[in-house]
Amino acid sequence: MIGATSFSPLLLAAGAGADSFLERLPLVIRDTVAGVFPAPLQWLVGSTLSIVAIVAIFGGIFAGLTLVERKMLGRIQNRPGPNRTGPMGLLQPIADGIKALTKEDIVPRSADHLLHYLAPVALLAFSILTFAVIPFGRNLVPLELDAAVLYFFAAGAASELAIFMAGWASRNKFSLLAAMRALAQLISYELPLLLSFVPIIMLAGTLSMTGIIDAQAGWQLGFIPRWYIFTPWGFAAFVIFLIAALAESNRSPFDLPEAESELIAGHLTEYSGFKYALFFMAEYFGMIALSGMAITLFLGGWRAPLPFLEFIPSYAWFGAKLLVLLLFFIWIRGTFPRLRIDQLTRLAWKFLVPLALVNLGTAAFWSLTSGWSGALQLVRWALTIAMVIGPFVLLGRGLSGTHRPRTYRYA
Amino acid sequence: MMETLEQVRDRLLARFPGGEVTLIANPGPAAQHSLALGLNQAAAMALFLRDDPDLRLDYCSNVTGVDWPEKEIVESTKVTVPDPAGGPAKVVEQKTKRIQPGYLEVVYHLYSMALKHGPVIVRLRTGNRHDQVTVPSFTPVWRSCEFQEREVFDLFGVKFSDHPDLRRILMWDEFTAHPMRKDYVEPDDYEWEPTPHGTVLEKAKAHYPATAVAAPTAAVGAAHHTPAAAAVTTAAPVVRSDTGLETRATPAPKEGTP
Amino acid sequence: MLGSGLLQGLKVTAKNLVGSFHDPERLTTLEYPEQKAKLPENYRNFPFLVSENATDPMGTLRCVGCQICEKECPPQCIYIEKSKDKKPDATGKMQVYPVVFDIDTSVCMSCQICVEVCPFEAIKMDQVFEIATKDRFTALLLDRNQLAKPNSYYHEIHPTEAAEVDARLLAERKAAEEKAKAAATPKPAVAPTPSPTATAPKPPEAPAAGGTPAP
Amino acid sequence: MSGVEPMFPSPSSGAHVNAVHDPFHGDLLEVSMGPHHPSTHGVFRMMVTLDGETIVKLKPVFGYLHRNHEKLGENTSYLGSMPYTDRLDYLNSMTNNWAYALAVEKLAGQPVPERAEYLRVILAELTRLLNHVCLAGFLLQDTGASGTPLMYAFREREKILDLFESLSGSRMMCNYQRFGGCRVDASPEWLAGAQTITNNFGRFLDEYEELITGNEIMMARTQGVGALTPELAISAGITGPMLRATGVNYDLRKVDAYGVYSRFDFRVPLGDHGDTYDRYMIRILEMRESIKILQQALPALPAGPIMDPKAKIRGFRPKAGEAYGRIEGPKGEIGFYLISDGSPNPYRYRVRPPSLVNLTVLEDMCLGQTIADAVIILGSVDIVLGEVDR
Repeated sequence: MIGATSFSPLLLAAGAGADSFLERLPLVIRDTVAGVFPAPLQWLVGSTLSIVAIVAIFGGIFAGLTLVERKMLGRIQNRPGPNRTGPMGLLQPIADGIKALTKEDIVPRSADHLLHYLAPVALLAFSILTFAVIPFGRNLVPLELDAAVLYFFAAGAASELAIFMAGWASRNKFSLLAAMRALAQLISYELPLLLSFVPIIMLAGTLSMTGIIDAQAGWQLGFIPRWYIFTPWGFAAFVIFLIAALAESNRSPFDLPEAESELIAGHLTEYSGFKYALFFMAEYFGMIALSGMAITLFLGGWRAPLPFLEFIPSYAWFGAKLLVLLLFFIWIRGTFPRLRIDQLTRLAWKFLVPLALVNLGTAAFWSLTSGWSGALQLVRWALTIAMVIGPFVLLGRGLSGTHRPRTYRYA
Repeated sequence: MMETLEQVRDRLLARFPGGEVTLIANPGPAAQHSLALGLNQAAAMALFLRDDPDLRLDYCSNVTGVDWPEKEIVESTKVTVPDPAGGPAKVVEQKTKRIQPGYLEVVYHLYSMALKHGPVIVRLRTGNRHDQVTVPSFTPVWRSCEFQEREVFDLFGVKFSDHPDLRRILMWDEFTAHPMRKDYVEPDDYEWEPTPHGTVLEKAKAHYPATAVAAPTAAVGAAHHTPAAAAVTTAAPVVRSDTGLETRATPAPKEGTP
Repeated sequence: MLGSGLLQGLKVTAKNLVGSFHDPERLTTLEYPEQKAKLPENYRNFPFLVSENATDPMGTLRCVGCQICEKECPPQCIYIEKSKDKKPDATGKMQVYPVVFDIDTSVCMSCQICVEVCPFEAIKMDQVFEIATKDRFTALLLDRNQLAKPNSYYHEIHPTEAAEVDARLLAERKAAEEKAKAAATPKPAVAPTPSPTATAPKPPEAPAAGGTPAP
Repeated sequence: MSGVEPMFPSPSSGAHVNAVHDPFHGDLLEVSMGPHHPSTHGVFRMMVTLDGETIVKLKPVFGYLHRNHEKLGENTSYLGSMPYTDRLDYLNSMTNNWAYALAVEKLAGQPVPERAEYLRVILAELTRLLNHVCLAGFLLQDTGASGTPLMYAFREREKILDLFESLSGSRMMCNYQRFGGCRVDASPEWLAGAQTITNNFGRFLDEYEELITGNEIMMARTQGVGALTPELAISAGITGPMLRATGVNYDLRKVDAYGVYSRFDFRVPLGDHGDTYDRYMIRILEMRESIKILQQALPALPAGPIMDPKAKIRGFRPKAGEAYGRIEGPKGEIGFYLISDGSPNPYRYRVRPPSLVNLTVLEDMCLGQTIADAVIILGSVDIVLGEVDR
């Protein structure tokens, strides 16, 4: 029932290669398998297949990502990383999984057992929910919603609740502090995250993911894609989004809830074994989902970066962009120290939120001047760039305050 | 350059008429002589040493205790008994053949960061080692004494009046003895290990009478203590004790040995 | 501008990430069990007893059971019982020998003080470090059979030092022989037997000469 | 009894903290950080009372690594204590050895040959590099930099440890200095290796600083955090880089000019704020000065013996007397106070631990800061528990 026909608008909008066999392969497989079953069950089988595919593929990506992260961090830190399990350490995730499964599951006697049990499950569930609306490829949207963007952030925000559950239920002071931090972080960063892509919704005129990707179709000057990141305001919004996404997914340098040098392991302190692994998995799923969102909103979704590369299937492009973003996250993790909680919230409220608001105006200006051409086009670019950089410098000065490199005297 | 210790003593005596200040000579090559302050005005004297513009001993580097028990005093009077004349040290050695009561001593090494001189060594002595062990604390004068005086209290049992936070610092709060005293006897706790040393073996026998570890200990001990049994070590009796400790007289081959 | 320091940091880590693939300075680890670092000659681990030859280690131990190392050992990990009788050593001289010589390597802290105080060059530091065992009791208590290693092994692990020691011992022996000869010529009846105790003479440079000579 | 008004009273000492009991604030939270906390640098424990995340009381708890080092020193010979000093501050065994050797040499009036003095300076400055580079790494680790600066620091540290190993036979427990000289002489190859490391170290520091010193997060985390006034620092006996970060010019290498330090041209960097950033930067700058000293000392190493010919290894019995010897260790003034009664063992053997004394002001620095700051303030104090607890 949910066949290729339901995506026909998409197919029409697609360019060359849209009908290629590789592009349609996932759908063909699904329809073939579903076709075996009687017609009334086909929708159920089709959906189940989608769910299984998502969980399997992203579970695999998670497993690979843990290895890639450890390898890349290792390389950044001048060491080879895990390389003992299997060739080049490729079996390390399996070993980790077995270890997590076989470890003793310790629950503090005074913990709230139900919540303590539910927290990792809920966290994982919420983060898997967000995958439902991300367009992984030209025809690969698990759930086509008109307000997909809203759904995504609603589901994503719920994950912080699970962290609070974990912190509260553990009945550990460090966990509790982590839970409070998680809440503060959620409230602070939800706002810049949402504000950063409001301009896109404004310009695209839709809350639908496919609609936003469609709005980024086409080429400037014949080869530069019309992705939002290639506009001054879009770039600024992308940076804000990335920073907020790092904070939302509790990644370094915003990994305050589990700041290991202060709070031991934060909300994870009292978790062990597979529950711990579930938290780990949920964190990575959240990171992958937010990266997917960033790709959809700013990087043209599954679209190819150059016209002649369109023969490569769309989901491959999505995967490539996802990989680049994830590697960037790891790179950041390998470089930056962690912020303090008050600095974290200050960064959100005094820097990112105003910047996002200004950016809204910049995007509006961009939208209003879309008719300008020739020399006016240059003026348009210059003005928008100034509208991005000016507030950044001014707000940045306020944010850094008295912090600057010092000179020292000698006796 | 800093004034000599004699001058410091004289100025202290002039400034504090009722006070006691004794110059204690150090016979060793280091020649770091010291001042013993009477306890009644010691804190005020310390304040004077800190604030006097010529001395300005604003930095108390080292605080430590020394235990001088009754018996040892005869041998060690060379170091500690004051030379009244302040003359060369040789004279002192011959005169100090008398038995003194034991006492505890707190030694402070003072320096001046402002004038970059030092050390001036100040000693406080308790009346005895049991009940008169209170000396004034110098923590109000130099904050650096805070932890070090706590340590002296902990390890030597010197009590410091006016110390803001006089608790044990290194040993646990329930500990009662003072381990750095010369007459401290270590507690008789013992964990079995296969060392051949006689003292440890004696302890082992006391702690594991007859059964348990006595068997392997005896095996090791017998092998080592009777020459006739020396050959036994090269044989390989496996001794299994009741505690489950299994010992082999021939240890496992060392891996990696060429 | 805000963020320039962050970008600089990213640049450095990127440089290291790329460099770790081609620059040996940026990937300094060794794959331990397969690759082994070359131990420096001075490396020390636990002591061993030098015997003159490998075929009869117990008969040719240099140790005369003088117990100096036992006294000087800071953690008291050496236990020695010396013999009541005398046995000819490698040079044929009658010497007291250790009946029991144990080192508890679970207590030993590899400080080398026993080597420095030994007047007979009888105890030296080994370089074997892969000595993990499953038995923390007796397997770590080494007796003299396990401790004895031939002089050739000593030459293998500390070549420079061993050569010096051999030269010194040879010179000492020669001097002793000549002295004995000189003493024997006028008065053959009284042969001086050097006491094998702590008062035995030792060349003054011996304690300091743990390693290579001054350039 | 004395009635002396303390100039710098110990904050919240003994008394319990006045809790704010209104519905908004709620109760205070007492957290035991340590002894198994990941960033208390060993088995150190801080009893922290928090109002939200703000510290209102912090009491350090010591002794988890206490082994009564001083009693051991009284029960073993003078030489036997030397390997134990390695284990005080196990990062800096060379300087510990030197401080102890210096104190014993003072006690016995033992001269040291010139080559040994130069070797001591070289090894002490290498140790300073090693310690400071570790500190820079650990401090960044405490701020949450996921190991990268620490690994770079360790990469360089390993090179210096290799040098120590090839000279003394052990990487960390060097047991190298002796009363009246050093144990092993340095070969020309060793000196060449030391020269190479010295030459390359500046480049490493440049890269390290590029990575982290200008980093905005690092500056935000450390500047203005845990500030210490020079007056309090002096009164509390703070020494080493932590003291100089407050602007007090007191470096024993200049003040006492022990060894042959007076022959080298180097400067003492001073901070103006006394905060964590200054403490970090002073150490970076001190490393650059150490490189300068090494560049002067390595080529100038004179030939000659490394042990005084009259020095005794066995049967060392100094005359009765006492001596306090101190040097500028990487963490501050490390001193040894010895009383001899003429026997082979010291009558009293005392270590003046810089780490412990520097911790005196931990609470002063942490009050009003957050729990995240406490960790990096502790990191910037640079403690090693082997020395704090002894």
